[in-house]
Amino acid sequence: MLLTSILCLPLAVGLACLFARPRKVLEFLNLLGFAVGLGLAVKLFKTVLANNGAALTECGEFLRADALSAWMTLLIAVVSLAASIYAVPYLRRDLAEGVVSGRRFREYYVLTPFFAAGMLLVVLANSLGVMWIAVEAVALCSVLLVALYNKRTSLEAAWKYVILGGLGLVLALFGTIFTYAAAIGKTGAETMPSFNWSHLLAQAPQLDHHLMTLAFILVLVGYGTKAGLAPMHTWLPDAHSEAPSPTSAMLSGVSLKIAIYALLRFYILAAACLGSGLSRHLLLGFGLFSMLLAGPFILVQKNLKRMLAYSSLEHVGLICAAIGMNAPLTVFGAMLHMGYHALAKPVLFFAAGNIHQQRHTLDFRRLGGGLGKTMPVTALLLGLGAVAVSGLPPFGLFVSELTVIAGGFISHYVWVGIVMLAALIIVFCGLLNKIAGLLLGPGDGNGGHARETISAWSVVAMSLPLAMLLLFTFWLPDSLRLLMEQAAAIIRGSP
Amino acid sequence: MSLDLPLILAQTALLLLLALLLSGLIRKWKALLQNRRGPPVWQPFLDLHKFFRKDMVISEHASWVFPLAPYLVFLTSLSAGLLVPMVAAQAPLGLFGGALALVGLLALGRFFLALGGLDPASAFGGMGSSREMTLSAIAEPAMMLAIFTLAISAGSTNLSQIVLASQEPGWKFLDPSHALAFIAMFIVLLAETGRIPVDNPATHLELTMIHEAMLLEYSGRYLALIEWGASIKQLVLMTLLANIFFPVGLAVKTTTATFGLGLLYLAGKLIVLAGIVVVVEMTNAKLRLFRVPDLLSVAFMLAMLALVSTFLFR
Amino acid sequence: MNPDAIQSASNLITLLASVMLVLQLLLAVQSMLITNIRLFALQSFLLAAIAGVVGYAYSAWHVLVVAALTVIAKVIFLPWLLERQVRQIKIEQEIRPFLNMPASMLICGALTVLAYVVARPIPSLERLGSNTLAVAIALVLTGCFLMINRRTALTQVLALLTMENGVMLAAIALTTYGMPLLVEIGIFFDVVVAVMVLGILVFRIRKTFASMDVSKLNELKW
Amino acid sequence: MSLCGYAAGAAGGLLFMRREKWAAAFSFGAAALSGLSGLLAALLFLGSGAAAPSWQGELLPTLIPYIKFSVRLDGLGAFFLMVASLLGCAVSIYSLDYAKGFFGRKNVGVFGAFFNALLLVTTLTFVANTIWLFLIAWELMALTGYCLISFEHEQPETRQAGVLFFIMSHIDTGFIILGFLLLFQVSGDFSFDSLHGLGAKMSAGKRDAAFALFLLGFGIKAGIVPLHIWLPAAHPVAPSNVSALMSGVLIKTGIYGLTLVCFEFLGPPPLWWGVTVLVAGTVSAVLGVLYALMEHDLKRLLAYHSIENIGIILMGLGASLVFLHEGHPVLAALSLIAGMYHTINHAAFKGLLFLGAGAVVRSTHTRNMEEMGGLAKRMPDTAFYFLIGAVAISALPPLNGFVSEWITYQALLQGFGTSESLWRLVFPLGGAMLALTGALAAVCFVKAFGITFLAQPRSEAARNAGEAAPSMRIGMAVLTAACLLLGFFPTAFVRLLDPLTQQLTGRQISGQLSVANGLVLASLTEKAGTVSTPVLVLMGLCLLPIPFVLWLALARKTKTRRGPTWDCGQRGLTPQMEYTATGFSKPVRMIFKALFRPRRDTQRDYDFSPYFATNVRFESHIEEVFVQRLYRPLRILIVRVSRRIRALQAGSIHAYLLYIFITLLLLLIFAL
Repeated sequence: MLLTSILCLPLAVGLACLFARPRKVLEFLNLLGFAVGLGLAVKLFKTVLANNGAALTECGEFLRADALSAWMTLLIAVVSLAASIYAVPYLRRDLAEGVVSGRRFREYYVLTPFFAAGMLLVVLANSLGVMWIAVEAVALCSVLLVALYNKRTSLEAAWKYVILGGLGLVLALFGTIFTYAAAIGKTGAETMPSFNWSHLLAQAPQLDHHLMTLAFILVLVGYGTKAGLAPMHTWLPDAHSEAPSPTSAMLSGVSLKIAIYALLRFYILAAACLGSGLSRHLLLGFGLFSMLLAGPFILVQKNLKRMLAYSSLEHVGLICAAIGMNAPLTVFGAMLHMGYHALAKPVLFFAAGNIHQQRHTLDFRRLGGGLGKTMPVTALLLGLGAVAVSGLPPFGLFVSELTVIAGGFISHYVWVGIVMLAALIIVFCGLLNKIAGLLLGPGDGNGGHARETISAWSVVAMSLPLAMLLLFTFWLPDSLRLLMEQAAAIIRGSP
Repeated sequence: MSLDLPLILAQTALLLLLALLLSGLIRKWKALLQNRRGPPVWQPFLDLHKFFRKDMVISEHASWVFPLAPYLVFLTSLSAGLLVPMVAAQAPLGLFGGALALVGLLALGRFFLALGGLDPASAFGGMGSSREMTLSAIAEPAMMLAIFTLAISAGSTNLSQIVLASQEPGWKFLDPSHALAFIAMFIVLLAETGRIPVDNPATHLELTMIHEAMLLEYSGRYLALIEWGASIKQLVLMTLLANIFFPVGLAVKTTTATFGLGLLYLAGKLIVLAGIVVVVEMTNAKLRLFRVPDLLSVAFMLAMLALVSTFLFR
Repeated sequence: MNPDAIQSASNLITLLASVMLVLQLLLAVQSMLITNIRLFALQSFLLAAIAGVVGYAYSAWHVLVVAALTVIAKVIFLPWLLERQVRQIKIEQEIRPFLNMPASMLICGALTVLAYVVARPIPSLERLGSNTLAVAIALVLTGCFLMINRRTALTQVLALLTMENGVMLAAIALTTYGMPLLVEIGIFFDVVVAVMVLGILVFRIRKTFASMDVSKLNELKW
Repeated sequence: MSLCGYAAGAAGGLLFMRREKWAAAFSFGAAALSGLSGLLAALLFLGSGAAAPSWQGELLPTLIPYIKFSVRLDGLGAFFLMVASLLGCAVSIYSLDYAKGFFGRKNVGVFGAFFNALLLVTTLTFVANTIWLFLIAWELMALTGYCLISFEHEQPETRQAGVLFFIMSHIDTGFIILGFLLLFQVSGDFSFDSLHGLGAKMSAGKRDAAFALFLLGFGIKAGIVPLHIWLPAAHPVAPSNVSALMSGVLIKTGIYGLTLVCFEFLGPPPLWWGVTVLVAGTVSAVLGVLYALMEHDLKRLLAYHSIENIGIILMGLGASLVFLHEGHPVLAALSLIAGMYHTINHAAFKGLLFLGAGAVVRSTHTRNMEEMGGLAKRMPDTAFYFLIGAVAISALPPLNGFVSEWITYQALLQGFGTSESLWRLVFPLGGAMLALTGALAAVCFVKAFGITFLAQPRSEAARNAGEAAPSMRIGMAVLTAACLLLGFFPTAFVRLLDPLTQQLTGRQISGQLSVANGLVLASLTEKAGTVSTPVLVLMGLCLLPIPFVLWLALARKTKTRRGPTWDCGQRGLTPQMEYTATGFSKPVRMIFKALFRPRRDTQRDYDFSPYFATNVRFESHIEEVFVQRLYRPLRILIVRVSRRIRALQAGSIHAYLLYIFITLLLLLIFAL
């Protein structure tokens, strides 16, 4: 019943918001829903740990949760809670300034729960077909969210997002069908085979190799597009920079990882069927390429949010490459990295949101410097977040990145480690340069802007993830660690 | 360790007196070679006496560094002298510092003299100390290297040890490396004592002077101390040159006879060296300031060559 | 069920599939929007027909359901929707594509060949008509090319839909009985919603940019 | 121990962020105390002469199985801990009043917090016993260092310097990570214990690669030429107490790391390691001092001198490595002692000089020496401390700089005999360059002290300058005392180094270094060379009576009066007539013109003939050849390439679709 409730909760919230009139109620419903959702997610991961390793299924195996999905569920819950907290002051202010109409306001609060629900369905669905449907649903909700502001740029971003995403999804569907067909090819024509991942995995070795290869390639390109792997990433900076900040946070914080998750499911199948050679190296190659490509764009970036988007690109690349190396340490590191990144990135997007609402631009040259003076709180949190995502201690991304690279070294991927390090350093240089230029400097330099008016909500929304990040860096509960290790084991095909 | 006081006192006295005599001698000979009668050999004593009795004028811009310099110049060169074997092969205080200490002490004196030159805010002082320091910055390493050359052969940086080592059989006088080192050392000597191709102690022509420019503001007993210190330094360097390159006749065991002999030898060597210096001064013209570094870097290179060669042909 | 029925069925399927491909090629060179939409409708109809044949030949009823869905969704509803759009924004003529007709024909041909190359080595799946798979892949590839080549927002939507047709064709052709009904229905639902969303976007773009030329959407860069 | 002290200080600083007086008092007080405790701990450890590492321990509950935060204190760590704590203590005392200058302008609480944090992580670096803890501390050091440097971030110069520093130190972290991972690859364990003597197990190529990586990494932090560019940029702009800390402690972490990996981990060194380090040291020493000579920014000048001294330290290390290779552990120990001795000396006198410079800058509000002067009268104590520091750094007897360079010379001289390969040439050449360096350093500090403190004030600010606040003077006094003690009692100090040499070279040679029951410092044997700074001082004192006797005898009746400096009969001297710093170093500039390539531009306005100029403006800039030839071109290249790549994302959706399509096609073609 647990999984169902996890799924239905946001759906219910969304529907309720569809009919609820007063705005306060909308906000309250969202907050409540996601808070409870977080509770349920925690409960889920406890139960998953409890029946150690064995997956937890419901509705006749329609829903299935193993360590990997439990971990993802947790991430989704946390990020969407943070986003919904931040959304309160953000949208209020937008409404007050007439940037969004009342209708769009409601639209946001209706769509966001559906968005979350879709992502939850992705991670909890057992059937690959259903998973695809869910991903598509996620895409559709998020498109409307991206287009929320209805400006030229946001429409353009939305269009690119939906068209590129649509292309990717069609390819992914194609791949999914091939997988299914591969199953049929072996299991005799006459019986209707199940489309469930667990069954497919069980009979993976007998699947038709050629079809599986074809399927994996199509899925890689397809879901890779959604996950923002270079060179299919081109929609990513547009969408992330044009969406309202809470949505950007959810997009880059989890929805990318959801796509990676979907990809991983196929990756596991392919590895089980074909032996991990091809799929691993493809993943590794795309990951490294993404990391390397992110660097130059960040070095000469003009727009704060786009820069953040590119840094997400880099982190996605890191995760994929880490999984591609397929050593126990690297995959564990990838899991760790997913978590830490999901905690760190939203903070930055929130800060960017504050800056945008204060100064109505995200262009570095227009912003000038001295934000440390004009909007100290945001500046402080932005700085901390930047420190975190650029992989500096005391924040966890340092640990996870180093874990991945070290894992690469002992599994004889020395060159990969070196390339990763180089890419990380380049990105760091870009981030440092831009962020330092933004925060430091005399405050009066930019036409005496009023000191920021920052509401407690957004402070909470920004400082909470950072606090958790710091906490989980230095004190990682054994239960979480076990969860991640099990997830890693699943990915490495040895559950 | 053996601190025999009489020896120390003797050498101190020797340094104090012989230094003045030596500079007097050189001045006299130069005069003679210029067909002048020149001042008597003991003229420096009289100068000193005069300076001591004069009143002093101290620049109003000068700070507490200004009076420090004369004492330091005097003391450093004097105590440097005590590290050098003059008559006895075992320098009285040789144990407490070798070549490095010697060079260091002289440098200390120069350091403060340069500061003293800067202190009274006159352009000349600054000019003088700038030039002095720059030139010595090249001269000093050259000297060190020259000494190192011997230090390696002797396996010690203590001057007395070098001299003693040279007494033992199997020590070849002036093998090529030593010859090179000697020439380098001699050039350094000219530079450090402000002799002619580098500097002209006799003139106060503002644009050419180096050493004198620093002393411009000093008067009375301060001037006396500085001059005295300078001449002691000159003596020390010449003795060093004489004794470690031609270590003959130094008293190895301590008897009056050997001491007398050593004293004579020392006098002889110094006279010869002084002669050479005078001849060089008479036959060369003073170099332009910015040609001097070339000369000194020649010395530096020679010394380095010497060092390298000891080390290759062994 | 008697083998020759199956045999004829598979022949029929092959025929229909190849006709779909031909329609696709026509789409690639046709420049009137309305005609494009109609071509697409026809193509979808053929798809439905294939589904019907399969369902009939193998007496797999839910495939018939799929066929029905296809007819409703892709032959009637979506074309109607799109045509309404076109009428609203009063643009019948396609904007000049990047590549002219012969070139695009050439490329489509090449893609089809590639599709056959990719599809050949797959054994044991040609129960339903030979080279249906190849056709499916070809549809997807050419559809993708169509997307790249056309400038109009609507045509891109159309191309996306034709790709989707190809996928469904594969779904029916490869998997004896189509996919589980739930999944099928879900996919249809998603596609319809997707097209509606796209429609909304096209409308808004039309309003803000006063044009349907998506190559004008290039403010966001770097 | 001192760790918690620093932590408390940091916390306190943040706690009292609003009340700046308390903040300053509390945080810097805590820092001083913890520095003191660290000093005591280190002294106790070294004094006990124990060679075995003491008190290993876990710092934090382990978070992930393979990540441990264990710490230990061994000879090497203890020595560097001593250096850090000594300086930390003095600087903290200094800061008590120095921080007052920020009241009202800046948040002193944050400043104190970062200050403590820097000390804390530096200490952690020295006691870390796992790769993880070391790297985390290392990176945090860069972070806090950056925050401190860009504390006064209003000036763009400061911001750029901070960014440069951070980028460089991030790059060096990258190199170090790679190096450590190469080790980890062999050992399979992250704890330092497992890395000891690992070099024996590694293949030669891998060892050399690791060494090269470490040399680059730690070299950047230590500021080896040509990796040093961040150093002269960052030191001047940082608050002076921070500059002192940076050049005293922060760049020493590079030395620490290099020593640690070369002696402990990478096992018996091949010849070329030692030679490389030795040559690198030589080059850094000479170029550092030459560039220092060209500076008229007081703090930049000091920064360049840090480079020079790092070079001298590295000469000791390099020689030691060579000796280890040649199999002369005793000589190795000797030159190691030379390096380490110079390390602490440099910490003492460079810290002192930076504090002095800080006091001067604080009271004249400029770093430009051309606008100072005459301060010896206005701030006599500061002048005295600075003078001591200057004498010490110029390696003049009887102070500590002389002692350590003396040992270095001895090591080099004795090295001449040892080896037979042609490489032995590096010893005499190194010796020569060291001599040159010392002499040039003396020139440079005559200039620094003379122009800054002597003669007439060259600006209004300098004329109105006042003496530094008491705690600042106390801080300087502490370091002055350190310089004097280190200079006068070398044999006593060398005894403290026994655990260190025991740990790294397996020999304890302090016994051979002291003769005449500790009065005289000998180089291994009494014959090989001896020096005794205390006796030299005594000698001077004993000879002092001579001039006084003469004075009493002859000059008792003379009078002394103050008069104007001789001005060639003009109407008084004006500061414009004084010798400037630029003028002072002009001869050197001309001698080394080939290296400096000064860029001059003169513009003269004249009425009728260029020879009667009404107004002449002359500018001479010297830009470092490495910046000119290496770094700037690199930067430009990177930016250009990035702009090229950026064109990939030009906004056309069709192009984007094409990317995906082509990827798909390629994969289909190649994977099938």
